[in-house]
Amino acid sequence: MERERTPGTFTGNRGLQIEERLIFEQSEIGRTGVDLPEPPRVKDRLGGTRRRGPIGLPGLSEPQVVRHFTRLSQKNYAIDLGLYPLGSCTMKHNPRLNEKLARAEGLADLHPMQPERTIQGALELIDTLAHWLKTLTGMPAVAMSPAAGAHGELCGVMAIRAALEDRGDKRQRILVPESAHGTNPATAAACGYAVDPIPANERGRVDLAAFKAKLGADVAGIMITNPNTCGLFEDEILEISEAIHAAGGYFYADGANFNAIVGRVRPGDLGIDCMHINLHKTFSTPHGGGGPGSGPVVLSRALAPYAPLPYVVHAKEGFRLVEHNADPAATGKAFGRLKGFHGQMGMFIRALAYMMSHGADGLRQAAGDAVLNANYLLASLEEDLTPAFKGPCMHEVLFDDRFLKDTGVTTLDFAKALIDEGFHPMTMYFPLVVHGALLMEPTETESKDELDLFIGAVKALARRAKTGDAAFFRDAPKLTPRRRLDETTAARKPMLRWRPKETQGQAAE
Amino acid sequence: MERERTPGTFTGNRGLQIEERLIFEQSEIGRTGVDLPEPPRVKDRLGGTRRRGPIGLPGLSEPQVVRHFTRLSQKNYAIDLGLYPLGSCTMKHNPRLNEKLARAEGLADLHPMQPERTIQGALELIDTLAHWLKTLTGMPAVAMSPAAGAHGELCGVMAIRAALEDRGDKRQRILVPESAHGTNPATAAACGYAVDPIPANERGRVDLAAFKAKLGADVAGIMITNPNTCGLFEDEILEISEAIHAAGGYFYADGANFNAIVGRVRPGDLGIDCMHINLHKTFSTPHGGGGPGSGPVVLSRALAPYAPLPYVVHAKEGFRLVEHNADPAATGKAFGRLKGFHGQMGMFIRALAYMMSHGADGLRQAAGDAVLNANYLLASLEEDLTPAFKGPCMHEVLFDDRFLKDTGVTTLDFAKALIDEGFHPMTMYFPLVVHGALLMEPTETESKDELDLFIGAVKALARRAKTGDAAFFRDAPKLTPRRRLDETTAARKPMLRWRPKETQGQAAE
Amino acid sequence: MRYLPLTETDRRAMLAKIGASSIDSLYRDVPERVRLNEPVDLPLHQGELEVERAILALARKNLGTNRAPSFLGAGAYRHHVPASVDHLIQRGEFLTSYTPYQPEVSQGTLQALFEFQTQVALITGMEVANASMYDGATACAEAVMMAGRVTRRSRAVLSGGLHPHYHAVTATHARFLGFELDLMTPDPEAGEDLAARIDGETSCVVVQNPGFFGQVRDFSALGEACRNAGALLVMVVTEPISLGLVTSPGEMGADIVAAEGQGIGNALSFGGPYVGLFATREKYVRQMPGRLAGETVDADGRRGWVLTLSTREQHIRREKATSNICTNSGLCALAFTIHLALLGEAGFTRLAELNHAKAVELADALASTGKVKLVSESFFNEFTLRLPRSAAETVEKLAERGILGGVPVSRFYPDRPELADLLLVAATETTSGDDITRLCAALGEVL
Amino acid sequence: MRYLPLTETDRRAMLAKIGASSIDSLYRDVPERVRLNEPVDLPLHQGELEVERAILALARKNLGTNRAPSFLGAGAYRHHVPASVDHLIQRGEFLTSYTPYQPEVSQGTLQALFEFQTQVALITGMEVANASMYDGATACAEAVMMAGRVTRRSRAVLSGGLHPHYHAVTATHARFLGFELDLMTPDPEAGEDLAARIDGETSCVVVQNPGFFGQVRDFSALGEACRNAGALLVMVVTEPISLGLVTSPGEMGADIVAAEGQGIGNALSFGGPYVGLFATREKYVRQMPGRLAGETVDADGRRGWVLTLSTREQHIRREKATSNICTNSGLCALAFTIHLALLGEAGFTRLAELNHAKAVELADALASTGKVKLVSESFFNEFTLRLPRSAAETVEKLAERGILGGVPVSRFYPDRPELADLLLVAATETTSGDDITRLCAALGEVL
Ligand SMILES: Cc1ncc(COP(=O)(O)O)c(C=O)c1O
Ligand SMILES: Cc1ncc(COP(=O)(O)O)c(C=O)c1O
Repeated sequence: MERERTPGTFTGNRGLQIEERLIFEQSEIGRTGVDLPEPPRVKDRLGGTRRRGPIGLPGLSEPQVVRHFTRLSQKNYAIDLGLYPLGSCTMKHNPRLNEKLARAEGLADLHPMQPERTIQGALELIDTLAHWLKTLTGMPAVAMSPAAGAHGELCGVMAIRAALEDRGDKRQRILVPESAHGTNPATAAACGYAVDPIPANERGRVDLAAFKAKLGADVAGIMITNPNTCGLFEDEILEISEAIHAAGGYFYADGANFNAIVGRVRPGDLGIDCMHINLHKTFSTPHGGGGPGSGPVVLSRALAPYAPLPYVVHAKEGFRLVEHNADPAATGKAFGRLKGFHGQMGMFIRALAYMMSHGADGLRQAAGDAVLNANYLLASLEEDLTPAFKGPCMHEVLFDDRFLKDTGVTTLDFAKALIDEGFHPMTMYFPLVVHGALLMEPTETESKDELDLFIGAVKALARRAKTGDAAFFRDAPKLTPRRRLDETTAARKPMLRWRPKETQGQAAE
Repeated sequence: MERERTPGTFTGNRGLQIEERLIFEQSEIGRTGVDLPEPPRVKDRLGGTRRRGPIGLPGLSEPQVVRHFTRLSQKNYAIDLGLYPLGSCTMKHNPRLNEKLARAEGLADLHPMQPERTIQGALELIDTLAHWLKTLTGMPAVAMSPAAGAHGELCGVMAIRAALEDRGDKRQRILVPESAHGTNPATAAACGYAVDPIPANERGRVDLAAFKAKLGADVAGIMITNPNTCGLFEDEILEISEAIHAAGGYFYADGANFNAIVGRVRPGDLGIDCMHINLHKTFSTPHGGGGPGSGPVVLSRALAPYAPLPYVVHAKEGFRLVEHNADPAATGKAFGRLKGFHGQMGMFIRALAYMMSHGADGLRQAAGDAVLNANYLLASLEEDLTPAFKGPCMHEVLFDDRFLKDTGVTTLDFAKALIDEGFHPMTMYFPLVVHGALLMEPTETESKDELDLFIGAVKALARRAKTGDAAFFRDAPKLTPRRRLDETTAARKPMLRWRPKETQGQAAE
Repeated sequence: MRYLPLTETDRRAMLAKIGASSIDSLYRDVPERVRLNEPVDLPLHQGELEVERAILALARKNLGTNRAPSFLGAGAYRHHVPASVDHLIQRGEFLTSYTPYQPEVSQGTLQALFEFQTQVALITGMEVANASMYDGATACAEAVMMAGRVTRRSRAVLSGGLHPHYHAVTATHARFLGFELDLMTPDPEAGEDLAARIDGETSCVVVQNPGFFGQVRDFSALGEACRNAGALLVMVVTEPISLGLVTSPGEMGADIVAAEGQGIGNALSFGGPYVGLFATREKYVRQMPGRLAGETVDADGRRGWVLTLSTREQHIRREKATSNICTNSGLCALAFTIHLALLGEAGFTRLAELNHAKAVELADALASTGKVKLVSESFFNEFTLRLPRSAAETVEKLAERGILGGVPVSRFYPDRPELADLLLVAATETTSGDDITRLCAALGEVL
Repeated sequence: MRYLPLTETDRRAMLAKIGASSIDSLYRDVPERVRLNEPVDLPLHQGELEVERAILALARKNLGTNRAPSFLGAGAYRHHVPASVDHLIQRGEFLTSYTPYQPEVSQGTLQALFEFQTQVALITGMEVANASMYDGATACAEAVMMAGRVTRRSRAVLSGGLHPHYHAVTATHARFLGFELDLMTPDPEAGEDLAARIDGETSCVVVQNPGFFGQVRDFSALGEACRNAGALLVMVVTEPISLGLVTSPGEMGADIVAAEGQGIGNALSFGGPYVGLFATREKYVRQMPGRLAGETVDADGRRGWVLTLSTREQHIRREKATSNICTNSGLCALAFTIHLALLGEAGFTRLAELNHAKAVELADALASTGKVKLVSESFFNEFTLRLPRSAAETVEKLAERGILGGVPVSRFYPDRPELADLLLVAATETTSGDDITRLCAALGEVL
């Protein structure tokens, strides 16, 4: 399986694996990939700000651009290519129906500032999606504008702080379990709170005693992910919500893992005050190589008045969009605005199409299948790998690196070897509460066949690791467009943009 | 560059190169990739023909189907990936604008048998495209219905025969140059004609003397490709058309290579009587892995009355579609019908969008650039390869295999080595008039950069061949999803479909 | 020009390498007097926005079936095609590749074709199928020509239930290739006796099921009669969805099946491009027209696919080829394959049930208006109505009301007054209850 | 359910392997009393056709800018996006991949991001740019917070020419993070004196160019003033096309640029998803929010790309991160990159010229109606008009006539009667002469 250091061809290509330079390296002056009419000659009204020098953008024709990005695309792994078991990221099938609908005339071509009479369908769509989200979570209100999960966290924690301040309560601390996603502490800090970590117990859940010990009059709230990032349901959740409320704080739920319980448990029944929902996880809007997402936040009766602007209300004349606290239809208490315009409409369309396609029955089945798939991985791999905690797990299963003890193979090495087998690795080294974590989330859209193939590959690699063939793992991957990349140099001497040859020397300094 | 015989992984995958079984091998009973409402219960009216047994179609979910075809797609080479210099096939850039427009509401959702008042835009579009084709060819009429080039050939030769029969002339022979594409003789035969081959002269053109010697009262016509399949303009074309007309025959032009001369030479000025135009070559409608195409046929005044049904005419009430010889607006002489409905509308839309985008100026430039690119290949490769004929060539350049003499490397081996370099091979062993032909058509949508890379690779391979490394070539390609396939066994024991395991044994017999 | 990568600098450098002074000079083999020195008289190049506007303006002059209740069929059917089908066929690797002549870098297309051939064989109940023809009508003509080659006989009997375009295309080939046709008259009541027309010169009998006028029949006895007489039974299907519910041609004893595949995976698109399905018995495979993908192994022993049996084809066999076809309907076949893969056994059969149920509902609703008479005793998703007046005029009046009410038979047979009041009406899974109500109401007004 | 591959047989086999009796039993850690045993009260699953119909029915209740002359801007602009952009971003390899954490199998996304960062740096005239923010407004807030970190000062001055949503979002963060804002009043005439507001506590001055009310200004002197006072100049751009014609923020001395990228490559989509552009000086890079792609080499020494400097980010640095952002606007950034790659230097500058020329044409046409007064002395493709009456009511009346006539400033400032008769009007390359004529005629009627 050794691959030569050099590709061995004249071009550097390897059959269908084609090398591709930067667009800047393919430029010819004056060439363009668009045809635009000659602009009419007018006296400019630019107030003397007309740009003088060239910008430096490259000139390519359309065929070159299409080929460039087609070639680049083939250097990516994707859900459309195979299992993508990134724990916590919920890489599930992205239906093309949703893409089609998001591009429909009357939706994609709507300007955000049109008069309300011309956007009744859009407002109804947002309202319908809100209804689904509220019903599925059992919560009375939802803020639709946040642009992603982390943005939703800001929304929720700001609502908490606004509610506290409204009653004159200046609490300072937010409790965050050690297993939390990085956005949780970062959000709390961004809202002006001190972050106070809570340890996990030996069962992978919030340590109830430690948590209770931290409670006090300056605790604004707790941020809990449930199911948590160990893939486990916080079985003492009701005690937690009771205790935080008793202490006068609020309960923020990180809903990144809502996909495990949708249609089966309503977070509202758990006593939460707010929860963001990553539409790009649970409701399958595509991740697109990093975004965009959408992070609506459901809110309890206590927090609902503080929901940020804008929001949709029902009025006599139809749907209305409330954009100001002074609007007669407003609560008047909105904590402010989080984003330009009204939210990620393109994602709303996709999420609603996804929900309507599944229906109440399908969503429940999807959650069940996601949990089944994860438990199947757990059961199939527990002999060869080391599960971090006892099952059953929820939609994802966590292993630690004890099975690699003394092999010289790290979690990273192991994951890289999986790439050569045609799989995307699982999430690694997260959550931080176990050593060398491997967090696998298969999702409900994987077939048993695909899981079985994955299981076979993981077992084979685990056995190989145990035979002591550490060099094999350290060298992996070998069959990819690029092998392991030098991240240290990248960070030490950052090259964050292309520069023309002459000046490249300086730039690298 | 040696690659192991076996892929060396547990799964058989190699990083992003993922193996994929047949859909039939991924089936589970009852599974489906669609959700359809429960059909209302009705008493059937099937006249007792209701199907009894199962059909045997496989059951897959939507995610599996999307992944299946995405994986399969990555095993293909394509214009979107790189240079595809298949001579005679004109693999040029396929603009996505054209794809979008072909799917527009009001076009894609038109039924062919709607009342004329509801399809005025469609008829106008066909009429506009016809106008462009007539203007570019300098011909008075065009038959729009043929589905591809070969179908257009049928159309043209049938028109010739209909015209001859109309004057009571029962000619028997069609002259076809030896360099002709296989469809030419096949078409002549399919129209009931004997095919009489004409040799090429040492300049790669029709041997004028030999041609004249074959002329006679039983010659119905001649089929000539111009520029011809050696990539050369038939410089004695005017003599040929005069001579065939003088002998009472018709001149069929194969327009597969019209892209070399569009906007620069009007075939009508060359004295032709009919010519098919492969919209999927000259006008860039995508080949789609084998089709669909579209092959309108321009016709001279002599042949126009025999054009097949249906056709569009202008009438007082707007555009009309003539579907019968008995229609008052008909010529009454149409030789019949060639196809269901009215032609390849989806291709018409694309071709018209392509033409309008280029305009008269762009089409002329495109032809010029295609010829320039081919001559650049000729000039750059003539030292290392053996050009079959002296240049300048037109849009494609022909080499023979003299440069491989005594190397043990064949044209086929050479082409397969190019695959490993990331290029699609040129057309091989066609035309038949030179030994071991390599016919390269770069098209106008290739950049100089891409050509230079190709030239470098071809030169490097040519030199390697001359060093006597025949085994290297015989083993190529090595870097592709599959290596050379056993075509002999495939033909000897044809397995043309999947069969369930149990019966597979028998099937292979 | 956005599609042209060469710049003037490139052109100059390349001309220098070639040793030519200009691009024009490369055309020196073209006789001077036919060389154009100026662009032809057509508009100059335009940007995307301008082209898009012009073509969408044409589109808006049409009334598409997305915007009107539509009951049109007659060989082309409006079905819902899942979004993933169109997504997948637009992938550049499928869309912008050529015929898979180089199998090492065409395994995607080849495997898909192998799957297509298998699916076609399965739904038609035949042993083998090819990689597609242009459309159903040309497939039908090819089937008749193939029957001639197989039987070495030259007269084909064409049923009066065969789609008139299929009739016409076959007749065109018959005229030029010189074989005989026994053309039955249009047969709305499906009363013709085909077996009686078979004799020792009959190469084949061509029937359509469901017939052009809608009726569904069991052709097993006819197949038997053909076999006894040494003739072939050619069966045509214009609505492939019917194969999910109706006994397959193979089970009825067909020797060749020629079908229109549009109904699976492909848009109406005003009549094309569509995809011809062509299936037959294994023993006739070397007489088949068109391309074939076949299974084999590569140099490493791994399973793969190639185009095979090409000695039947024009590029090898030239004037002796079984057909002159070259470019076929590859991408439409791919759309067919993807759609049918999504449907699967369960979805395909349910879709067929649904189409039939809708048609029954429609037929009942129409009958209950009391204004029309149902001519087709049996049917799948389309049937013939007898109206109290001209069907063509009725359809015009419905169109004025924004309804695409069916196809008048006279559109195909303008010279047969006895058919002038017949209307073909189809329903599919896309037909809503509201559509049916609107049609019945409008018919009430215009009849 | 079409998206679920598991069959009942699969489920049984898997449960057996797990040793569980049912899927429900896997939820045993959920307290019994909160487990739902029935589907919630929402509709059951539906097929594609049904879902498509329902959502298209909603779409048809809107009047989109494709069907009406539109002069709307105010931070979101309708431009023609070439078809290949949408084709390419829909490729599954881009669409269905995650953040490129595994660089060996994410080189496609990473290289595209590196190209995006370079393009953003070039058009803004800055040294470096990140891999995108949610939108322009959040980028603006992040810029102000970053200026606070860089200068260790806590008061930001916000121009009255800044988009009110950007104002508002920044104010939200200021409230919770606890920094001070000096908010200037809305400034249609661009008369404010910002330099006068700078003092030793000023972290940054935030200006927008072209301003919210349209005017284009040279902020070089302000940049100088900031530099002298140890404050940063933050420049906001809401119409990226303007950068093809107007002197870049970098040349005017900006330290941070926060921009809305929607105008390049992205549809209006009722306000989202859009893409925030964020650029700054190299020396501040470790204070930047958001992801960064950087160049490096692989184990074979071949050039490649990785995400880098992640020690700034929440997943490494947690509560000490420069921002809490995780998911950003990757695919919108890709669309931006593809569109701008197509435009290139020549296309981008010409497109900007064209937008400006259309706006000049529109301004002249409107002025010549004699009914409105042009407030913006200078502008790029959008300007402010003073109407003789309420702009909001005027816009309603235009909408009744099928014209989307602009954005009334009162929509943003309902509490400022002095702005009630101001209307923002934009033109782009999609504005036709006919659109302009229709607007002028309609204004003639309603004013
Ligand atoms: C548990 C958890 N919380 C929060 C987030 C942040 O969500 P987003 O990326 O949508 O901002 C993630 C995303 O990875 C997550 O997994
Ligand atoms: C010279 C020539 N003639 C005819 C044809 C046949 O055209 P089509 O494939 O469109 O039927 C071709 C196609 O390859 C060709 O190259």
